[in-house]
Amino acid sequence: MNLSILNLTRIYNDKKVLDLPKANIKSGSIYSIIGPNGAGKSTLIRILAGIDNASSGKVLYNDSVFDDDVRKRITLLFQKPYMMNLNVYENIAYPLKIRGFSKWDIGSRVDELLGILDLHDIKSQRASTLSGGEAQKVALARGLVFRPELVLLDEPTASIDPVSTLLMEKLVTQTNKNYGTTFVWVTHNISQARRTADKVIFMHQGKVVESGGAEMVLKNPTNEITRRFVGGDLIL
Amino acid sequence: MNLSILNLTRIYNDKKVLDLPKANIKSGSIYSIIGPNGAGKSTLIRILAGIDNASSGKVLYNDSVFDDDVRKRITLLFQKPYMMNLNVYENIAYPLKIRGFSKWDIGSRVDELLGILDLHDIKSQRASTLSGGEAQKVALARGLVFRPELVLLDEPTASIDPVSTLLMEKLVTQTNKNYGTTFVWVTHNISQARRTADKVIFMHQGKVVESGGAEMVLKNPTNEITRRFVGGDLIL
Amino acid sequence: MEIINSFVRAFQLIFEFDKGVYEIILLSLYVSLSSTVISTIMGVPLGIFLGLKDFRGKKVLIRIIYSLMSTPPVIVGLAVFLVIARKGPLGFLGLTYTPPAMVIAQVVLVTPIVVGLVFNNVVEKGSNIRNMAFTLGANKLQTLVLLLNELRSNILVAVTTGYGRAISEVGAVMIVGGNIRGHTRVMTTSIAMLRSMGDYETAIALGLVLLLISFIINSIIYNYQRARGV
Amino acid sequence: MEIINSFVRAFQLIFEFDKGVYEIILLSLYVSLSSTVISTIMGVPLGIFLGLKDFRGKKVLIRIIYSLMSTPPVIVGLAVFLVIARKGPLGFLGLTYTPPAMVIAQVVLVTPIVVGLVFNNVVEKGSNIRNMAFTLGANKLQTLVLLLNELRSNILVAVTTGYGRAISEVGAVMIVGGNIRGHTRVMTTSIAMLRSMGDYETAIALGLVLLLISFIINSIIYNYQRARGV
Amino acid sequence: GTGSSEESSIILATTTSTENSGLLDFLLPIFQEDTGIEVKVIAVGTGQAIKLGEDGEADVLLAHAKASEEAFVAAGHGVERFDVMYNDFVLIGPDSDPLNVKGLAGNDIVKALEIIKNSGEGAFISRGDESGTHKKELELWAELGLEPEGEWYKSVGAGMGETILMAEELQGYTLTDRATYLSMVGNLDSVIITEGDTKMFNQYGIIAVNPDKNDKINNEGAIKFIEWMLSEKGQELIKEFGVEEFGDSLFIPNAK
Ligand SMILES: Nc1ncnc2c1ncn2[C@@H]1O[C@H](COP(=O)(O)OP(=O)(O)OP(=O)(O)O)[C@@H](O)[C@H]1O
Ligand SMILES: Nc1ncnc2c1ncn2[C@@H]1O[C@H](COP(=O)(O)OP(=O)(O)OP(=O)(O)O)[C@@H](O)[C@H]1O
Ligand SMILES: [Mg+2]
Ligand SMILES: [Mg+2]
Repeated sequence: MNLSILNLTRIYNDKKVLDLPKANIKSGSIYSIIGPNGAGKSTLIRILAGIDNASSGKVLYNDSVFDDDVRKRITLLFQKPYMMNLNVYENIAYPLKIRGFSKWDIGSRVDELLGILDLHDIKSQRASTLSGGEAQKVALARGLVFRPELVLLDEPTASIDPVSTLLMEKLVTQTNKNYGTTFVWVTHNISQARRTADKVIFMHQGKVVESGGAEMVLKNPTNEITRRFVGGDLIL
Repeated sequence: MNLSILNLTRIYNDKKVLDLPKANIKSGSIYSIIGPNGAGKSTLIRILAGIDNASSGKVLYNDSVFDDDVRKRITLLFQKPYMMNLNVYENIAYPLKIRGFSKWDIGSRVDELLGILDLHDIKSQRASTLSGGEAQKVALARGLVFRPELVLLDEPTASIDPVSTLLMEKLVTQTNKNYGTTFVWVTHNISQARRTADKVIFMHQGKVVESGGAEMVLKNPTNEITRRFVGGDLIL
Repeated sequence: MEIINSFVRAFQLIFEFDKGVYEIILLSLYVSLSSTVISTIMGVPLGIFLGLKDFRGKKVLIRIIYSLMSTPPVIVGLAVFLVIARKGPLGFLGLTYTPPAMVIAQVVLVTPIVVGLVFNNVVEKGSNIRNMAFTLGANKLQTLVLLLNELRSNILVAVTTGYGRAISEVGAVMIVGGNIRGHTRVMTTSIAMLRSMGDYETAIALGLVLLLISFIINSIIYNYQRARGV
Repeated sequence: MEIINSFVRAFQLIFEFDKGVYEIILLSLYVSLSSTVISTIMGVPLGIFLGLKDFRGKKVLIRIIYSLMSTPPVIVGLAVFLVIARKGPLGFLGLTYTPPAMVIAQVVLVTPIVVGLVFNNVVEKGSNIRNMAFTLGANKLQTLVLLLNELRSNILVAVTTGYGRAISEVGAVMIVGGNIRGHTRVMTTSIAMLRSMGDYETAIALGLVLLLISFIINSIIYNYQRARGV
Repeated sequence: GTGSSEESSIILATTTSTENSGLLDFLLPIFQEDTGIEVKVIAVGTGQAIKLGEDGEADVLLAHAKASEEAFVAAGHGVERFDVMYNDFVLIGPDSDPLNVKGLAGNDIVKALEIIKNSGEGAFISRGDESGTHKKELELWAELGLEPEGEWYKSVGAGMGETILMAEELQGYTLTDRATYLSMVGNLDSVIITEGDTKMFNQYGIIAVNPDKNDKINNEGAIKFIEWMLSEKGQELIKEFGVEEFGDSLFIPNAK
């Protein structure tokens, strides 16, 4: 799904936390959004997902404004995912259930994801009792299970162990390859951006200070602030 | 503060999520606890902090059992920190306020931490409106401000940008050096463990599968599972 | 002593199978449960709506609802009576001194309580749930169903509080129902009548029966709720 | 029409400066606010305690409290009356038909409501707050203060609901207070009396005055609350 | 006119004394057997009973405030007023009779009230609700030429039963109709202090509500009820009521 962002701003009290004159997201690519805490990354993708309102400006989705049809083809993984008071399996099955999938289809899709993310052991556990990382994995599975065209990810691997992180990255790149899904992925992990992203957007104080091909931005940042971030000693 | 752990277990429903026959934490050191999601890391440090009950076994703090005196010299930073419905400054000042520090002392200590963690800009912002990473920084400042002897950290930099991560690591190692504070730090970031830890404890399925000097565990893991985790291609 | 006698008397009342008493108990349950169900059907969605939507005048509306939680039953009874009275606007329906009239009055009394309490919980937790449903593609109805499910323990408390008000109030049902023996006499109006006749013992006994019923209903609800794993 | 007349009459009542009416309004406020304050002081800590501690028999206790939320005011009035009556155990205090007796009865009525509603909120959010306070070194009292602060909007709703019950109930104050002119006559007992005298207009007018007062009190509380940034 | 569904029932607005004494429980089943008409009783204060009649919410009134009832008929709210029966008022008070009213006043009710007023330590509990009983009490004070006011005079705005209970609790005196007093006597320590004064005559009247008020009024049923109450059988039954339990009639029939 192509996105074009025009003059988008978000103001809290008197503080402009988001200010994007123009930006585009191209269908079928994986974007990494990086930048310091409080840069406005979560704010941006919440607006893109339609759950927060911009103070001004607009976003076009394949040339159409946000509507119910657009909404059903998008998903967002929250920084703190909400788990329904159901078990893990039912949480992941939910988007399919509300779309009227058959029990059999639901079963095969959910089982596939449980396998990929190594969640089979906890599939009957009540989701509210999951450990931090387990919950994030379940949220990813729940977001991908209905094969949305655009997936917005807010630090989905923040509490994930290294082995599972690789599993999740693989799931994302595979999904992108197999279904042409567009990903916009907020991360603080520069190596992760390197491993997964086609394009990188660097944000600072509500603005995009640098963007372009991943290679270019991460290897040869033109901007001073970006350099401090992706510079050698900061590849944590 | 020295800790000795004896026959500690925690059972949920019928699942033993923690099972530690014997373990020790030596005063003045920084420990990293690493291991896969669901290994029982959070469970362990919650029990050490006294906010969760073990199913069996005991923990001694400098040879004394957990009591109110011990409690006041310990703190725990939660994986999802709770922010009081106050502003950032007041959140950080709280532990000093309840200890009866003077306004002046509170001011100087809080200001120092705001400076180190680069939080001055948001010190009057209501803490419930902070971004994910900002909240974790504030929680760290709030935990350290009263100079506890033992600090238990549950993935404190999970949502922190690389620059701030280094600031926080520095704050921890400095605090350890200046005040002899003991740290037990849960992290999924192997490089972080490498940078900060004196000792590493590797957990898996509720058990300690390997522990010892950081160098040793991270460079030459004896155990197969540990090797998979800290092996070259997994230093993310 | 009077209290102990009353306990004895309460058990006698229950086991005596006095047809009159049973009728009164059943009518009480019928009226309060009906009104609670209707208030729930109207009040829960309204409380959810108010908790999630922003619009002009919302603040005033919320305060009015909170104020309505303090309406004396007598006033509600009187207002409803004036509307359904023979010469009132709905007089042609002939509702005065009938159980439906009592249900209507209690609905007016209980709905603000349900709305107010549900509203408060939705403000706190509703937006997380709504946002999740929104991003997973749920439509309005599916979102509502999800909210009902996720907030069910809060909703249950709101409804229990409303039911508590309905089963225990006497002012409204007395006015619109008239405490007619065999027709509109319920437990609270009986209690009030017995009390005013100085028959404290039977009054308290009936009160205890009422509490016992509430306890049983609460236990059933909470067991059901726990069975669903909350 | 009757309703419109009542509105007019309500404003007359307020601006007429009829001393009798003012006394009644003031006594109503005095009794309901006193009992709400006392119920808050007793009920909020109890609700918090129940929400945080686990002990044997807790589940039954909770259900009893929820059931007590449905106690008819008449029964509460009667029970209190039997205790403070001339021949009752506390008869020597001479409390019958005095404002303190009315306060006592309303405390019995309102406390379970406050406890029940606070309990439910603490179960949900209390342990996070308690754990934070615990790990930051707060003692018991400091933890309580913090919980009160953090949960204040929930507590406020609980207290408002309790106050709504107190100011609007008539059964309990009628029995223990006796509606004695110039001594224990409050708004609800006046309303009931006016109603039984067929003076619907003044009854409704007084009811409107009561609602107006509730609205003002709610507005003050919620403005204060918003001023503190909730 | 009457709707066919309403034909079998009428609404009777009456004072609490007729219901609480058990009289209506005794009479109405027999009436229903005789005529097939069910009587739904709304037992309220006299003021509200009359108001219900004025508003056409009831079909027939049975009350004991003759002046108000006559005014009701004169204003066209009712068709005609008939005397049905009477009982009498009594002054009750604590068993110990601390003011020795009984000894000093005999059966002179006015003197009894004067003693209570002048004692300075007694208490008089007034219903204060403009009921028939309250109006009777005010008539008696008027005869003494004084306005009852002060600490000793407690106007409680309540029904008869509640007022009696308050008098009992406060060890005070109050005026009540005999039927209500007798129906509660098992739960009371208070005793009759003054009775038998001709001024304490308590006449009950019955009135059909004017059927022109609205088309729901069941005038036919109301008339049948009135006729039955005034009939020889009705009057005989009224006389019979209470004899078994209290040894004497609670109400004396006196239809003309
Ligand atoms: N309700 C609010 N009121 C005031 N400021 C707010 C509010 N919500 C967010 N902010 C501020 O807006 C800025 C952007 O927040 P946002 O959550 O988008 O940051 P982020 O880039 O996602 O940071 P992080 O990496 O820490 O998650 C932050 O400085 C935050 O404090
Ligand atoms: N209330 C509960 N009921 C059942 N299982 C539970 C409960 N709480 C925790 N668990 C399980 O206990 C295990 C250990 O959880 P814990 O939170 O300690 O893991 P962790 O090592 O901190 O994981 P992470 O790295 O994801 O934070 C997990 O598998 C979790 O699902
Ligand atoms: Mg963010
Ligand atoms: Mg954890």
